[in-house]
Amino acid sequence: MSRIGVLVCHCGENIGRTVDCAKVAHALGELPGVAHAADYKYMCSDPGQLLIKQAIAEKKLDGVVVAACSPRMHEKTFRRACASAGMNSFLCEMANIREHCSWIHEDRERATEKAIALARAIVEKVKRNQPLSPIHIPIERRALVIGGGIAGIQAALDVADGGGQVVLVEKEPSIGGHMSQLSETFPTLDCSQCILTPRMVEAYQHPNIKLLAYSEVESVSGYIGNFEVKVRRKARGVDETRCNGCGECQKACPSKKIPSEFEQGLGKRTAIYVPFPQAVPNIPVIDRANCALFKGRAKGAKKQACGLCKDACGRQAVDFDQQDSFVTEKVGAIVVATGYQLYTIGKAQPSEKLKGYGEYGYGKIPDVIDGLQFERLASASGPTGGKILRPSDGKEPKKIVFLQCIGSRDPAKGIEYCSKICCMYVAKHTMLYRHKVHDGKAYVFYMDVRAGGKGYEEFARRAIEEEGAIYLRGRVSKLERAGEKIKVYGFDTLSGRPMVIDAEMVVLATAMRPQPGIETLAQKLSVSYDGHGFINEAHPKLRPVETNTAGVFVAGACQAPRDIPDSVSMASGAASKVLGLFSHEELERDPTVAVVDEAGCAGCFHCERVCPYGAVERKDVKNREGVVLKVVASVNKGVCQGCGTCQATCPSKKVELQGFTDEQMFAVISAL
Amino acid sequence: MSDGSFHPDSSLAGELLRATGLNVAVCYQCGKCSAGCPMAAEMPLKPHQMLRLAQLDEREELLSDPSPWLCLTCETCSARCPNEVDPARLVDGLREIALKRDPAAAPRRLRAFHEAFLRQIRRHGRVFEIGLVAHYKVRTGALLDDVLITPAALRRGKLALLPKDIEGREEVRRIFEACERAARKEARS
Amino acid sequence: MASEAPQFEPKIVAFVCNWCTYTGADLAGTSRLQMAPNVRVVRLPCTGRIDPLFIVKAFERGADGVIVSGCHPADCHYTAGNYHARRRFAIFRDLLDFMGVDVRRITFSWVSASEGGKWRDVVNDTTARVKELGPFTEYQGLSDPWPPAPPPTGEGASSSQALGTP
Amino acid sequence: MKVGYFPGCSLHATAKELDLSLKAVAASLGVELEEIRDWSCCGASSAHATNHLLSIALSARNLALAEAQGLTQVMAPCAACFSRLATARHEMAHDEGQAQLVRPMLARPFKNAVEVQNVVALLQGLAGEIKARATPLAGLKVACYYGCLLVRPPEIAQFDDPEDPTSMEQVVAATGATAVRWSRRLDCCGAGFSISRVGSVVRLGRAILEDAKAAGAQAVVVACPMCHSNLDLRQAAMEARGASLGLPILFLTQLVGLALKVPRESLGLERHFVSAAGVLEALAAPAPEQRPAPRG
Repeated sequence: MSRIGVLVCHCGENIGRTVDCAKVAHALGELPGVAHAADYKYMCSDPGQLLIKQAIAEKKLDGVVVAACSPRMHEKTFRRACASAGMNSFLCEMANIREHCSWIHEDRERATEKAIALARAIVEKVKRNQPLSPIHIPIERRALVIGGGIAGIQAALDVADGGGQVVLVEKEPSIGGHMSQLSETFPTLDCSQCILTPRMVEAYQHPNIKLLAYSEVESVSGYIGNFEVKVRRKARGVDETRCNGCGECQKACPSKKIPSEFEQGLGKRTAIYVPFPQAVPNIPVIDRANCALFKGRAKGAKKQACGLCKDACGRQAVDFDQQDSFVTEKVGAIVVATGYQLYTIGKAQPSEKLKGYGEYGYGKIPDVIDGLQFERLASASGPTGGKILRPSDGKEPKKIVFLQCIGSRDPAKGIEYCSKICCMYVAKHTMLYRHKVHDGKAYVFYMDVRAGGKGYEEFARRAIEEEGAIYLRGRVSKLERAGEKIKVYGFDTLSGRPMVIDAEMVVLATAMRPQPGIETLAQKLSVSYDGHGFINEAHPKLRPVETNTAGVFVAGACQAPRDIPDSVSMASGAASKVLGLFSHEELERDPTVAVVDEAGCAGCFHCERVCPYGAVERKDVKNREGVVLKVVASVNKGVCQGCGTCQATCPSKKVELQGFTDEQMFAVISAL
Repeated sequence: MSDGSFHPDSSLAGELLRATGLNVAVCYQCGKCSAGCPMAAEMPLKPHQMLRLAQLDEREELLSDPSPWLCLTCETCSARCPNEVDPARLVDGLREIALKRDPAAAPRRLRAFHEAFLRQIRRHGRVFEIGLVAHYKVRTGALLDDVLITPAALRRGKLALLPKDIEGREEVRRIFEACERAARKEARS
Repeated sequence: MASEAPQFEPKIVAFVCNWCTYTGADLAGTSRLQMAPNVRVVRLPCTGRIDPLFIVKAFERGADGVIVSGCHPADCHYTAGNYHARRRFAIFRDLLDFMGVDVRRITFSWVSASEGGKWRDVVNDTTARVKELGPFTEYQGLSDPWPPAPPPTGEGASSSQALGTP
Repeated sequence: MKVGYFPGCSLHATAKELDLSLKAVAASLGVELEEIRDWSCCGASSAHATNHLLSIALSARNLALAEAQGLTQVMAPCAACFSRLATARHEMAHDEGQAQLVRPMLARPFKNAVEVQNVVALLQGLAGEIKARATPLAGLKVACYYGCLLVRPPEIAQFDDPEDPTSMEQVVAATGATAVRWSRRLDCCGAGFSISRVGSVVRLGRAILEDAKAAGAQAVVVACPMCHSNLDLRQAAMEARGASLGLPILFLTQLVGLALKVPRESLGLERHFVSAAGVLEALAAPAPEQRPAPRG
């Protein structure tokens, strides 16, 4: 027979007003297996907790039920009290007679009756509770950072400086991300590359950082403290250990007219190329889709079509037969920092949901460009050497129109959110334009100027007050090609007038979207993402850099539209979370995990299929001779998060969630 | 001056909701409708301003204005509206509400045209342009407007001279009556 | 029991997940939202843990109605548990009907941690509906009289888990 | 191939040539047009500007008639009729409250099972056939004018890309003529005010035609009788206040008819106010040197 103690709390008047606590204690005391029942004004107070400890000692209790507030409030408190009295803390549970009873009912008699039922059910559960102990997991003190933009670089540096090891994976040939493409940054107008490149080099040379550029995460297994990550190292066609970045191969390459991704199509590059002069690592990559040799190979040509780069290389670094390779890294934490892409102006849209902007010329009017293209035009290292020139004819536009909220705040075209950074970078663009084209006129069509941030409002006002930008409040209906000009049909809702402007160039501030493929990556990591593909944080206010998978953190624009300061703050936040995790010898967590009865398991693996965490593994059951008798399911305690879906699915009921076993739950239901 | 808050029952916004199923509060006043509207130049109130006055419940000012009647229902606004407001349908709704309030609300020429047009359908089931034009001209006094064109149109076989009734004209008449009853009922409630 | 009172007061068992609905019900409490006292909440980690047999058991033990409620789709604390639950109950609903349980006695719902008001509505609506349907008597007498046989106690039980802090 | 046919009021009068040329082209392409028996007017803009319910009920009557006749698809060559019928179909399916009001008015069962199509979609589907049988109209440069209701509102029309349609250009390409690239293909010509507000119509129409002319078009191709009568009949008024336009307005069916060499008299080209004679003469003359066709 059990010896359960029941303690009923009045919570001052909070419970006592509507529930007859003495009556509840008395009724519970009558139950078989209840050795002690009492009520008290404040169970959570020190004297209240003392009552529990005394009861455990004096009545030799083997279980405690506290009928009081929500377990979310004080379960920890009471379990700690029980533990200090020598009882296994998981033998203590709470019945919620405050939030679920006294606070929501007025009829004293019926509330009391309900409180008795709720407590009785928990008594029946505790009778069947087993002593449990927390699970301990060792930690691999190494972090994987996915994405080598400013957020990834910052996170990697912070973890590395804090003494952790870092594997930094970047899918492009160079780290640096979008920030390396920017000309100058708001609100200080400092040169983006000047502040970024030192950090890129620092990350490359840091003894604690292993950089895997031109690589992608192939698969992830394991759990917090113990992830195993397989990384695909895409074939560069260049041996990284031999190449010294001299650039002779690029000079030799005959294919020189390939649109450069880094220049947003406004400049050209060769087939063997380094994306930009400051690239880190400064090692070229062969673009196989555009290389004459590989095109020839793809067609099945017997003769080698080209090979000039290889001939030009003095260090025999060019290797046409290099294949993708794989490395496996063990890490304890992961930071996702994959960044953003811009909403494409063109007709081809990546999903049905996004409709594109036919009325703005679908990217058919050559002098309609997007914000990143303008950055390249304005950049001193860009295709025009920092001159603002039209892509169509190389002339300097004297009238330029900026359109904000293209793709953003536009549910009809697929995106309802505000992209956050456009107001600021458009203000910056008008200033850069004014600094470069002194007699030029800049117009901005906007809906609201959202300039929340340190120095942001002042910056946006400066564009209008000192730099002469004309802000027109309204959206543009249509862009129309009119000879060499672009007719902009807009409306200024402030003056109530239609505005038709003959522009020489139009810049669309297109929406920020997460990188393509983010969903696949999120699925590999078991982290959730929203309808747009942005990674979900664990809590929008209180856990902004954690995800719902323990040990996986998030930083930068893959979580929501972010500017540079935000991305860097998030990255440092994520890094501090990683370092906090690494400061422990091992992890301790709640033992609410599933356990398989291997003797009874039939090996159907339904549990394996439904487990959201991949916690179910297959295990061979062998006899003494080592012959495999059967394969059964086995739950990895480190991975299991305790949802219990496996148990409800198991046809033979041979997997049980500790703390919520069928026996316990049926007892609860029966007693209600 | 009302405070612009949303009163589903008595407000103009509420009436529009019932007439069109659309919530005028969704309009965030970006002005893209007015920027692309072919008739905006001739409207005293531009499309987004009409929606604004509806949001502010400025019923008299809006319903007595000719602007709703200048909409061609070309749907450019609705096709391009970023927030899926459907201004064209809302303007349709405004016209219906204006007519319920005062059957003489439409500008005379437009009213005459619509009346003449619907009278043709009601009588014959189809529209016969010469009858339509004649009726319209008598009602508006614009007798000499198209005199130069009409003979040319006749010569080209472009105007059917004699009305020919469809067999189901009774059916059509009943449809008219049922719809008018429904409109009156709505106006009373 | 309440069923002996002049007006029929149904007994309703609610199976809810810990992260969304239980917290939402807590919020209803902290907001002092008054509701019918007929519903008794059973807390589980996730709706994915809810075995259809729990519902059968509840009816067998005298429940007149059942509520199953968890996180909204895509909001599951465990990523996908509520999807499994949804699929399971889509099938189970027909089975219940076959077993002679009027499916109107069961409410499937999503209540998030911030929807205290919605929880109150679910409780009140279900109570009102079950009141109208009257007592559920079909399964009465099927089970052993309460209480069930006491189980082995934690002490001395053969458990793979080590005992906790001494 | 059999297609349900809803001519609409204007095809019996102002746009008789659309009716004639459509029938001639359909016969030539082996398409049987089955007219809805005893159809009534769709209500056009007058109904929906004054009584929305009436506009749905009048159009729904025609869909119900088509259904009773066993048709699964109805083609309305007039863009306005097409839009009204498609709206009725859409609202009868999506607005149950309104559908309950309308159903009793129809005097016959109504399942809302008839698809609504426009003439451009019909011809686009036959473009391969047209191309195979056409005597190419080489050297003829036309501007494809869509106007409003063929593509807008997109959820009703369910046809082509609402901001960058290509279907008319595809049909024109099949005839061997060249579609010029121009900007105002989708602008409204103001046909709704054709009679009641001529000033607006002239302003809007002129802007459209001037752009077509500047793009090098010799004629404008339309698929809507409202647009046609407006741009054709009012062109003189447009010219009165500006430069000479002289742009014949052709129905797409007429252009296809020319390419298919159906008898000229069945195309009704002589019915236009702006004479197409110049264009026809140019066609009769030996084709000028082939230029690469710019994309529309």
